[in-house]
Amino acid sequence: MAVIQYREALRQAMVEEMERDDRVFLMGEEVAEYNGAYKVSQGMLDQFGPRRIIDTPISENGFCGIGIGAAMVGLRPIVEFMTFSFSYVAFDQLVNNAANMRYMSGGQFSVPIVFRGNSGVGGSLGATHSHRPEAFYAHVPGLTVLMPSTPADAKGMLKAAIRSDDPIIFIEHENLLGDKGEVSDDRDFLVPIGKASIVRPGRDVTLITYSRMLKITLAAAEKLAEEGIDAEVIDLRSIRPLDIDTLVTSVSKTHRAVIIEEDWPYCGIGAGISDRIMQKAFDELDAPIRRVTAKDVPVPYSRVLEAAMLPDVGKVVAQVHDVLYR
Amino acid sequence: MAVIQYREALRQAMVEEMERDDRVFLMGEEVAEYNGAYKVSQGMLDQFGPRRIIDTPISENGFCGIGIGAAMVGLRPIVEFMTFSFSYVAFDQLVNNAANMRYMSGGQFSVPIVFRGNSGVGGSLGATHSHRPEAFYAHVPGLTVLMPSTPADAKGMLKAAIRSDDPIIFIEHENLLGDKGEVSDDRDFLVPIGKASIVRPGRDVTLITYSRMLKITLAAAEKLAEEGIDAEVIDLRSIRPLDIDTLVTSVSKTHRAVIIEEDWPYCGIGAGISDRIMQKAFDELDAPIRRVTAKDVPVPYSRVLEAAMLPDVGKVVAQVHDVLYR
Amino acid sequence: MAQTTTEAKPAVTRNQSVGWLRQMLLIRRFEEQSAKLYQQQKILGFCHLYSGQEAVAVGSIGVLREDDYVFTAYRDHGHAIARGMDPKAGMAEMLGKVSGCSKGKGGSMHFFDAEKGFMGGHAIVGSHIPLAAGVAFAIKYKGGDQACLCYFGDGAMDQGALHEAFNIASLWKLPVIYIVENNMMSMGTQLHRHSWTTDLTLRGGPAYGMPGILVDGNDIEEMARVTRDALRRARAGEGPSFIEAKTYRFRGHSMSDPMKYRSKEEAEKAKEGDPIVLFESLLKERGWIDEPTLEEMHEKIKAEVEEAIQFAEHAPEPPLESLYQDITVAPFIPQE
Amino acid sequence: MAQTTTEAKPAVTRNQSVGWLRQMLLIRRFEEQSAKLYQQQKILGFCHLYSGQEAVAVGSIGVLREDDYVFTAYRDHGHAIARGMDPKAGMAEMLGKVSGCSKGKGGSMHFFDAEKGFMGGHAIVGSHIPLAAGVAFAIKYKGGDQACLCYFGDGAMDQGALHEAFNIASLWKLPVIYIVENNMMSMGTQLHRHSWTTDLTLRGGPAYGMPGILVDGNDIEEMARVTRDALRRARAGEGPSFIEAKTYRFRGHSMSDPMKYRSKEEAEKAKEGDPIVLFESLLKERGWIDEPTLEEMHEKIKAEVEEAIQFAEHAPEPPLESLYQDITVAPFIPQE
Ligand SMILES: Cc1ncc(C[n+]2csc(CCOP(=O)(O)OP(=O)(O)O)c2C)c(N)n1
Ligand SMILES: Cc1ncc(C[n+]2csc(CCOP(=O)(O)OP(=O)(O)O)c2C)c(N)n1
Ligand SMILES: [Mg+2]
Ligand SMILES: [Mg+2]
Repeated sequence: MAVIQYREALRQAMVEEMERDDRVFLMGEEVAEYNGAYKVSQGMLDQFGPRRIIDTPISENGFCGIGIGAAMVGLRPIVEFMTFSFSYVAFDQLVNNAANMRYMSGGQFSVPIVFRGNSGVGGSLGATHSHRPEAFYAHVPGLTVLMPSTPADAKGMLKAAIRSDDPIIFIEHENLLGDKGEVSDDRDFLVPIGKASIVRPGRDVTLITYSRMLKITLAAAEKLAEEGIDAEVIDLRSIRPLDIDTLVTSVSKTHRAVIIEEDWPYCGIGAGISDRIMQKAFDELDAPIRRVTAKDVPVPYSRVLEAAMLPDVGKVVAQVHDVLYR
Repeated sequence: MAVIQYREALRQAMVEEMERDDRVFLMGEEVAEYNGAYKVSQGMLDQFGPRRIIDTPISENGFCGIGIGAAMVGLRPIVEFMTFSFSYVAFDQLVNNAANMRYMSGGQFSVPIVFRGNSGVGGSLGATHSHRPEAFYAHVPGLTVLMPSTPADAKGMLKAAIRSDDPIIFIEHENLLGDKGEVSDDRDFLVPIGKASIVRPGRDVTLITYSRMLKITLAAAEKLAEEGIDAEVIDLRSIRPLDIDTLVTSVSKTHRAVIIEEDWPYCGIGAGISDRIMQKAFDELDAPIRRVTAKDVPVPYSRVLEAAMLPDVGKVVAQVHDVLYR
Repeated sequence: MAQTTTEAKPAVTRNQSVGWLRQMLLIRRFEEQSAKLYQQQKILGFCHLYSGQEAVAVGSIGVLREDDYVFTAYRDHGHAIARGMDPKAGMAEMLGKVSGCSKGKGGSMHFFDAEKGFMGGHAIVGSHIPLAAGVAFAIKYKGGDQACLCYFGDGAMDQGALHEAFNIASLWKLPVIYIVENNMMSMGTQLHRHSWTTDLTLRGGPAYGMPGILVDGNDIEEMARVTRDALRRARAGEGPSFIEAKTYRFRGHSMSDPMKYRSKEEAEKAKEGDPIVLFESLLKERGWIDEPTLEEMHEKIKAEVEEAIQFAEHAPEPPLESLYQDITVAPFIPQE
Repeated sequence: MAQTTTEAKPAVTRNQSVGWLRQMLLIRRFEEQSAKLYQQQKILGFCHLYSGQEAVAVGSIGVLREDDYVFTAYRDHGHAIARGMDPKAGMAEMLGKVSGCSKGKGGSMHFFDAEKGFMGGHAIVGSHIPLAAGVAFAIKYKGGDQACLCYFGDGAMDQGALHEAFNIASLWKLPVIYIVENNMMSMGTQLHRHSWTTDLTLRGGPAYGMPGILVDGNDIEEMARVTRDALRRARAGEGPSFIEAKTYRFRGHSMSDPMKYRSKEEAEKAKEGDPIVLFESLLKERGWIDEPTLEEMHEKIKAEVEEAIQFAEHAPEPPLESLYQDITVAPFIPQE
């Protein structure tokens, strides 16, 4: 165990898997000589050389397709998006080719690939550079969507993703890269895909969240504790597949839930989760499942507007009060 | 009033608006000399000439951007996707440029454009050609998403869309194009954006649907009537903005709802709607809101598999029974 | 500027030639019968026939090694058969049967045959062009000397994906051979209405630092010759090549295209360039085949396609549980 | 092959020249002060400075008419100022204030000025290239004789959007002028590592049936001359042009780039090509400006930028209700 940054955890995951398996390589804009736009691949070119750490032109559609093609014949590419906002110019490759290849070929070709990079409202980056793409990709059968919120999960989940035989959308968060935490040194430390984590057990209300919003949610739980409200906090980690069992178990105990996310409200992840809980545990609910989301507006540049757009502790507490009818 | 096809209703809407306003033009693959891949623009080249009915290369990203640019300086383009599945290669233009231009420019530029074309599971077209993109576009503030299910709405909604000053995603359905119905001849016949239609009033349960699934839903309502169950059928028509008031009013009467859609289940439209009803009318619900969706799998070619994947009358009836606890 | 093809014909053995003729005939017959099955609504969805373009696929795939790879677009029956796919598997696929080459999940536009290195028909225009560069990347990464052939239509020249892939393929010297089958039509749009120039080598060759080779796609031996040159380049690590094969599709864009945009005269004239007729004459001229052998060949092919149809008709539908199979390698958990 | 630029210098009046120098100096100063404000965390997000490239924007925008249009990418301050944007509005935008040119919603990467035909800075690489063709389309549709100028970096050559737009612009003969500002770097990637060739006119000119004009982007009069030629073409209905302007960015890609990939020597050497120094010398040589006038100009510009900063610092934050404003023209109904 060592205390390392989220960024370093990602790097370790890639390095360890690349040491283990020559079929794994990293490709993307500025990943090699620049050591990564966000320094996630720091030093990897030095260690593995230009055969396996590959700078690409700004051709997301092109190099995602190249990654998929390479995966079809047995390589295991890691494709970095400088940020996931840029995946929209490669949307066709992800949603059509990565997701469908195995099905359309009747199981003859699989696509063991990891698309990774940060996303989210990173701080005054404006409407085109602040996308939260999780709902888009989670909508699509064939894709697996993972979003770690801690350094330990960043490492264990990325290692699991690289070892997976399926296309994985692995979404980091710009504002988590510098976070520190304890991370296992075990080279076989894997966090299983599809398992949520109960970060804080509690009795009164279930708070469901993922990625950066875990921090706000935990802060809200502290605040609520001061009021004597005992919140259970669940970090989804895996967005698709969703660990519905863990959610249903929790809600069956607390009978109340609030979902906290950085994404837009309509037709997003939170709605998807809320619906699935309702399907399985309607009778357990003593109140509607409330949500704290980003406002339904494009992401503004201004820091005051951006802050107003995002969830915060106050908004979480208010919704918890609401489901507790306080 | 005349009885015409859905296809012809679309054509009339475009023709009338083009006669009214020289700034309106139609652009897309095969819209001109071929008279439309699905014959929606039949005869329009003859009437308006090549200045206004424009065949494009297979460059969706390119010509969508061209449409948006033209709209920024006052034209009012109608851009046809041969099918909306092909919009994914132009995803960036729709989600970044069309949706955000007005916001990012602080209101200086608006984008009065209609992106239209059919979508959906058209019949053994396979995974890449059967997309139902509504959840993706409805997720994005700045876009308006319309999906008519009848010839009358096809005409009235498309005319309203063309007259709108905002970017509109206007999604037709391949399997509705040949449907016939009464359609107004009034050149100012407009169906307002954002209003659902109560297609069949009823007391016992609210069935919420849109586009092609209206037919299956109505057939299910007939079947249920035979059993003495009086279903209210609501055709959303407008996916974004959602006519939440009409939904809440209905659910407050029936206390039960089933949502029927052709899209995938997770994080899609149905989940989005279900969540919004829960937010507004949880206490009115006597049962969980059930959903009938396409199965969570890529769309297969085989007709038997495709049929098994899609909603049908039996599946709707079963869910209604469930919410009525029968 | 395009390199013109002035060299003497390459030596193609008699055996190989007769085999190629056989393949072209098989493809033609397969397509004709597919058209009938489509009219009977046994084949569904979109179905694009290859009739008229056979020499492109057969002549180029004909010079590949077994361990090379082939990608193409949705007009894929010809390439699959040229690569050795069993017509039974192809026909069963179109009838949506579980015995089909993609278990009934792909259909006409999505033939796959992993064993033969046939990497699929792909239905989003341009979308497979980066995939082919990806396979070529993997070849190089693994240190192999295979090549990857990738076919597409003139319409695909207008998709950005192609240009992104071309720049990277050239920059990284990938062993990929891009063959545009220029049938002068993108669905109903004539070449001069969708491309600023009718000389596609200007757009795809030197503009990407690749040889831009113009070839008569109806001349199967020329197809073989230019592909061999490109293969040599690829295997020697000299990078990608771009081949423009001029050809003509005899039928509509897909089965639902009435071809109103084409005059009878144009269609008649095109038949004069029928690659099968041309090659038959050539082989007869050379004394490599005679009329009785040819007739026997036609009969055998008829029987082979008929057998494929019978096989397909009697093959079972995919079982309903297969709906949820082959989505992911890991156990698939539906989010329902 | 690139056309080389051998003609005699065009006549530029003394007044115009002095105005251009003033604009270049204003941009340089604006950028330098922006860097400081960024370090003070008053400017946030991504901020890309134009220092070193000023002659490209000023020389080409300098020959436009008022009713022409201009698009550029995220490195947009220079183009906006060259097009006449008030530095106050630009600075206020970067400070996120409601008085900014985009009401504080766009930031550094998204300057807009509708009145000046400044169609925006655009932050997704390549994404604005079709938009510019769209404006050119509208010009033609309406029967006007304006032109649309569109700037982008060498890295944008690798985005498919560019190629789709180029083919259509050429096919439809749209009055658009594409100017690639080749600063030899796509973020930290040198040109030869992201483009198969370092001669971009091979990729963007004749390959699309456009003149491919290579020009020294640090020579403002040359920039003006080649842009004038392209404008003439555009206004005469002869279609688009492609100009490769070779230049150099003095600073990092964005404010967060430490430029480790660059040697001190390289940077020093580049300063020799500083377009402002070059133009100052030229004007002095011609006797069009003298040292005292120049000093006065520098002082005035300092004051102007200082005034812009003061204005921006004191301008109000956007009101919270503006979060929901300017999303749609129709009343916006949040789906919450
Ligand atoms: C991105 C995309 N846009 C549109 C289509 C519809 N479409 C299928 S084939 C085709 C024409 C393609 O012509 P070409 O590339 O010349 O190939 P050919 O059919 O002549 O073999 C079109 C427009 C598609 N499949 N994908
Ligand atoms: C589609 C997309 N991919 C990646 C980025 C991140 N990015 C912003 S600028 C840039 C480099 C662009 O270089 P160039 O086009 O040469 O312009 P310059 O910065 O030199 O002016 C990159 C990779 C982006 N904004 N959009
Ligand atoms: Mg063609
Ligand atoms: Mg550059």
